[in-house]
Amino acid sequence: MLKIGSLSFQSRLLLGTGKYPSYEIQKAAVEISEAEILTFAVRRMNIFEPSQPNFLEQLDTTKYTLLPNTAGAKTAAEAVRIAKLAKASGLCDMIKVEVIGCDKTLLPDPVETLKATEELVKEGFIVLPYTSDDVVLARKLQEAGCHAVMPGASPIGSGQGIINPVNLRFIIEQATVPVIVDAGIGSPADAAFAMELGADGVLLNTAVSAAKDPVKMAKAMSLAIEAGLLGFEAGRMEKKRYATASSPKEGMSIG
Amino acid sequence: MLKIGSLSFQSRLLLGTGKYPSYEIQKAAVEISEAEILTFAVRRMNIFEPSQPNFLEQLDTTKYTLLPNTAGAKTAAEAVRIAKLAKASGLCDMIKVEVIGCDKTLLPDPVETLKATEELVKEGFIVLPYTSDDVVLARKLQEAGCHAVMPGASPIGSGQGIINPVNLRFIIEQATVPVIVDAGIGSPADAAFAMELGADGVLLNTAVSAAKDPVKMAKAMSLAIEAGLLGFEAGRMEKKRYATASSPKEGMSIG
Amino acid sequence: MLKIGSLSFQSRLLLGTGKYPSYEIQKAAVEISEAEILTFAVRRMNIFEPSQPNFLEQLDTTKYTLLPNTAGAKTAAEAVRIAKLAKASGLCDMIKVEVIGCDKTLLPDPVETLKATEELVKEGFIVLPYTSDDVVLARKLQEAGCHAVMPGASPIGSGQGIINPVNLRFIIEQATVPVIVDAGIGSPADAAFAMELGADGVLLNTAVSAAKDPVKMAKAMSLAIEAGLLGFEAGRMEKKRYATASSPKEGMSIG
Amino acid sequence: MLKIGSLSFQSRLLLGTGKYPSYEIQKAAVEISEAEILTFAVRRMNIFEPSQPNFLEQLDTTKYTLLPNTAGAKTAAEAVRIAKLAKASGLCDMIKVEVIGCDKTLLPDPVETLKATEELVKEGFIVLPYTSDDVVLARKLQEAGCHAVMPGASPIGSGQGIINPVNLRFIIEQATVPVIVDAGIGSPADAAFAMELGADGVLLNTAVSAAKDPVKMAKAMSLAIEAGLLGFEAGRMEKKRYATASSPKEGMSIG
Amino acid sequence: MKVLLNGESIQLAEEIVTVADLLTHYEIQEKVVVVEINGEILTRVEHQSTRLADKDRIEIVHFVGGG
Amino acid sequence: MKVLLNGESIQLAEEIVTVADLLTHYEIQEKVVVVEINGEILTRVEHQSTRLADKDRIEIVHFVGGG
Amino acid sequence: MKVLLNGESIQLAEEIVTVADLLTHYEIQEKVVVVEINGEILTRVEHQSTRLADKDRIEIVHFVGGG
Amino acid sequence: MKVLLNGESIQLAEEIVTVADLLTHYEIQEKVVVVEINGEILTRVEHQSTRLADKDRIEIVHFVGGG
Repeated sequence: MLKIGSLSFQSRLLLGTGKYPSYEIQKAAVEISEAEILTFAVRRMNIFEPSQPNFLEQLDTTKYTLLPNTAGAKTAAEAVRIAKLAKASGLCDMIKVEVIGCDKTLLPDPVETLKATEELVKEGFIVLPYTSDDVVLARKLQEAGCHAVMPGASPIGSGQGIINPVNLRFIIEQATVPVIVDAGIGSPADAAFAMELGADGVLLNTAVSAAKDPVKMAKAMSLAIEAGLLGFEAGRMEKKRYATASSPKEGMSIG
Repeated sequence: MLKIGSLSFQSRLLLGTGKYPSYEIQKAAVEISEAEILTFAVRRMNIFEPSQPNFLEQLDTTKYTLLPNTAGAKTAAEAVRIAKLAKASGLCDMIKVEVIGCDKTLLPDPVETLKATEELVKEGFIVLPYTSDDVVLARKLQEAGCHAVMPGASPIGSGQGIINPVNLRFIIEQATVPVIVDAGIGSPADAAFAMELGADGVLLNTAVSAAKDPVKMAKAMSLAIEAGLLGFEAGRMEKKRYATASSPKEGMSIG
Repeated sequence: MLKIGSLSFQSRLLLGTGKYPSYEIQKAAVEISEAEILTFAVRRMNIFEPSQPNFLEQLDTTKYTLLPNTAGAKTAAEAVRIAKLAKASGLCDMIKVEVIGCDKTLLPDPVETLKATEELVKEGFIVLPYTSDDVVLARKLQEAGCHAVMPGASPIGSGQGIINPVNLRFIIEQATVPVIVDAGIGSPADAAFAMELGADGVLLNTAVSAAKDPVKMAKAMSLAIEAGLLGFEAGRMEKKRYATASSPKEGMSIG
Repeated sequence: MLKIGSLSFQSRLLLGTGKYPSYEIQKAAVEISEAEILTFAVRRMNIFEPSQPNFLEQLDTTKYTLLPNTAGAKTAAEAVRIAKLAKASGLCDMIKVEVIGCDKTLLPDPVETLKATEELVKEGFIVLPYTSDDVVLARKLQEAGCHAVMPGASPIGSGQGIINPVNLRFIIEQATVPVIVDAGIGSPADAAFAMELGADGVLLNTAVSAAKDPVKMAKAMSLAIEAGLLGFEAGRMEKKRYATASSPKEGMSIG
Repeated sequence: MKVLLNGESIQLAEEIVTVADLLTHYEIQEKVVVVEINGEILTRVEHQSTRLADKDRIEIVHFVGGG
Repeated sequence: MKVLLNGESIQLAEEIVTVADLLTHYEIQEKVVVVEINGEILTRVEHQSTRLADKDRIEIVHFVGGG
Repeated sequence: MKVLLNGESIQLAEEIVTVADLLTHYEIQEKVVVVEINGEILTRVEHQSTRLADKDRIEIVHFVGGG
Repeated sequence: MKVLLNGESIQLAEEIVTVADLLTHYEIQEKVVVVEINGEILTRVEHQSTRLADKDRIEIVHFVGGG
């Protein structure tokens, strides 16, 4: 069970809703993934043109927990405003704090992320900040009262997987709230590895939406995350520098 | 479906039977793993002492395909003899050719492995040679008529995972028979990664038997292998050097 | 030429002075390394015991630039005080800002590091903050006016080398001041790699002082850093997924 | 001192002579690299066209040891013939056995390479076989009497560096003849790493000839190889999972 | 009256008095939207009661796919 | 008679005539074993018919856990 | 007088009047040290002129090996 | 006479009698080359003494840049 604030979830997979080939594919992917938390962005509505379909409308919002993000914000103030706009919808009081500090790498601004987290916690939000894998920053976010820390595995949408397992392990070792690996996951093995490191969950989007077959990849991800979680709980064998036989030495020299 | 020679299997996991804490645990692990192929070693029987229980006796051998190995052999001749002893049991005509060329690393002898493979194919065995990740050797084993090639991920029982994905990918790209990654797998992420590279199956033993909870790890491995297979079939996203947003740029500068 | 603030240096190697087996070995290592910048810590003097020798006294301080660190500080205020104590010696106006936020990992506190940097820049110091490889934080340190940024390769004294070359490259790409890779370098190859990524210098201590032969390792490091710098300037070949012959194809089928 | 057969060399760098932008650049690169052993290919001469310049003619062949390769051979027989053609020039009795088993990966054929090595040793050549990093094959080549083994770091001309340090270390640990890492080296850090693993030398070509500035890269490589050798001899620090301070703990809490 | 609606200067028809009217006019009264007027964010219940005034800066936002 | 059984020199009781007798004697007639005599590997069916002779080199092997 | 010197409460001899006297007493007048009194950091030149007072908190620090 | 020279069928001028003559004809007598005739590899000293015959298969090879 993944517990975030007062809420509990069966699934360890948090799924992004951006950039799918079609709503049909997206719906099928969301369902098969068994994700219970879906991320969204908040944007100005294009009211002057004939209304386009919107994925949210096609979703039974009673079945899913919405996790709006503050993407687009470059300062704590902008993030707080977007969070409040999202909450005013009456659909959610969770927020993914995402304050980007660099357009090329889409890496987060540690100072503004911390500021936004502090303020949103005060405002009573359930706060999940997207952060770099800076170990001390992760602890400061905890101290600020966030409900989960979400360190990146590698740059958003890069699919490079977990570049720095050492920092992730450190963050997990000292975590007092759930650690959700966010951004950079590219394949099921990446997701399984994140869970094997002891992560409580994985948030991904492009790895599914940009796969040739997003539905199949959604299934693969949900299996991989379960596999990684079980593997972590099962306690993996130690790595050894040299080999050790799995067949017995006794009675080997036959005849 | 994994097809080896004339046989077909649902499961992509081949499980070793060595070094489990107890037969009860081993039985539970084998069952939950859903493995259909189990490896065994052939050894001189200790007939002078009161008979110990033997795992094989406790197994419904009609439900599993036995894959005896030639562990203990250091030459092709020894491997061939062990293979014939195994076959004479009337329980199997599959053989895992394992001719070790170095006691410290337990890495295979390429020349003797090839020789043994050639001879056993002539003798009508279904031959699965354990080999290094030497790309050209893998092709020669195919040309010798083996029914699957089984390159190692890293030294037997080391749990170091896949050290050289480049060679494995090359072997898989030019394979005309199933490629089963054998030896060195340490965690579910390793197993998923092997399948993502396009392997047809994974053979492992210590990763399960030496886990703190072998039964749970067996389940994790079977999920991971399915996840990796689906991930491979789904076609993973491309890795990118820089980031790409998953939230849209339009309507971002609100107000 | 490495330019930091108003100063210029031939050598790209900044050498720590901690934990050498003996002063003789340390002196020889410092000399052969050709380092021009040496780091020191500021500590309460043990005046109540017969005075022990002190490495600094045995050094021709006119030949070296001293780079005291603020090790021991856990807040910006403590770091600033240590910096002022160091400067009052009249021997230096450079300071390595080191504000540790975690005793187990010795990773820096991003917020306090930034605060200390801002204040020390105002006070007229030449400021070189030791930082994590958080890309946006590195830019904020620049904006605060620091004279070089010093991201860690891996935890202090761990010798794990460069864990995250991606972030280091990002930091270097957007740097407006010299980037000196600090902490975690374990071997000459690590140091060369740092320079190949485009770093302007490398700061290391344990890799030399904890080597079996510190003097020889000091020489190795100075050669490796020069090699890496030349390699970066020379422009390395592109990595290719497949092979490309270095011998010509023409006239190959002889006779 | 690198000893191969009866010969001794100061330099640990063996340099290939293929694919340089110009002979002037190549000459400068060869000189600055301080390489003493140069590889060449043997090819049918284009006698029907006005003679083109040939790099060898411009070389003081008394100053260098020529190491012709058998590139182009796909069988032991072809390799032996090319070796004999090379030797008949009266310029060399060293030969790099190179029997390619796969055009796409240019990886060597283990069986034919071993056969060619056995025969050429009998014929009195000084034999340096290019081989995969198959550990047992390397030992068989030694047993066949080769004078150095040359395992590849990664595919020829790929510049991917050392993919499998584990196998290289195993080969080096059990080597009775010099181990020269051949093929795949892309940067000075790669070359330094090879030497840190305990290799006796490095053979490279494309890393220098395909660099933007081959002359500068040649210098970088020669420095890197010396750095790596010294680093290996100096005995590197142990890697540690956690951090260890390089500044003392005593007297830290000042005032 | 004239308002600044999602960044565009718009002349509103007389019959549009409340925020609810505005949403109905654009046929988005059924949709999940959030309205902000002059920096003040409204809850859904306030749509009916909130009257528009000349020169109001109105933002209408919604949820879109994002990661 | 005297045979070399799994590496040990053994004096067999008179009543042990066939391989089957031998397996019965050691109470392994029910187990999955393979018997090799003087380098010749026997199938199960041959156990009954194969008579032992003095100085026979006999190997009895079975399957054990392995990877 | 009584001072707190590097964390230890010390009774100073009468003849120790200035910081310079103190350094001489501990035979560190030649060494590279920095003195802080009651949170005020002194430059070298101030050692001579700075008189000590009862209850002063005195810190004497120096450079040691560090990374 | 007619020979197969580096894969091409060539009619040699009468005055070309020895291998040395052949190399001179192609102006490569000074170069580092190795000659093979009908599978027999010649040493440099044999160039002078070796006479060519009709239908000879002649290979002339040299060293080129390679890795």
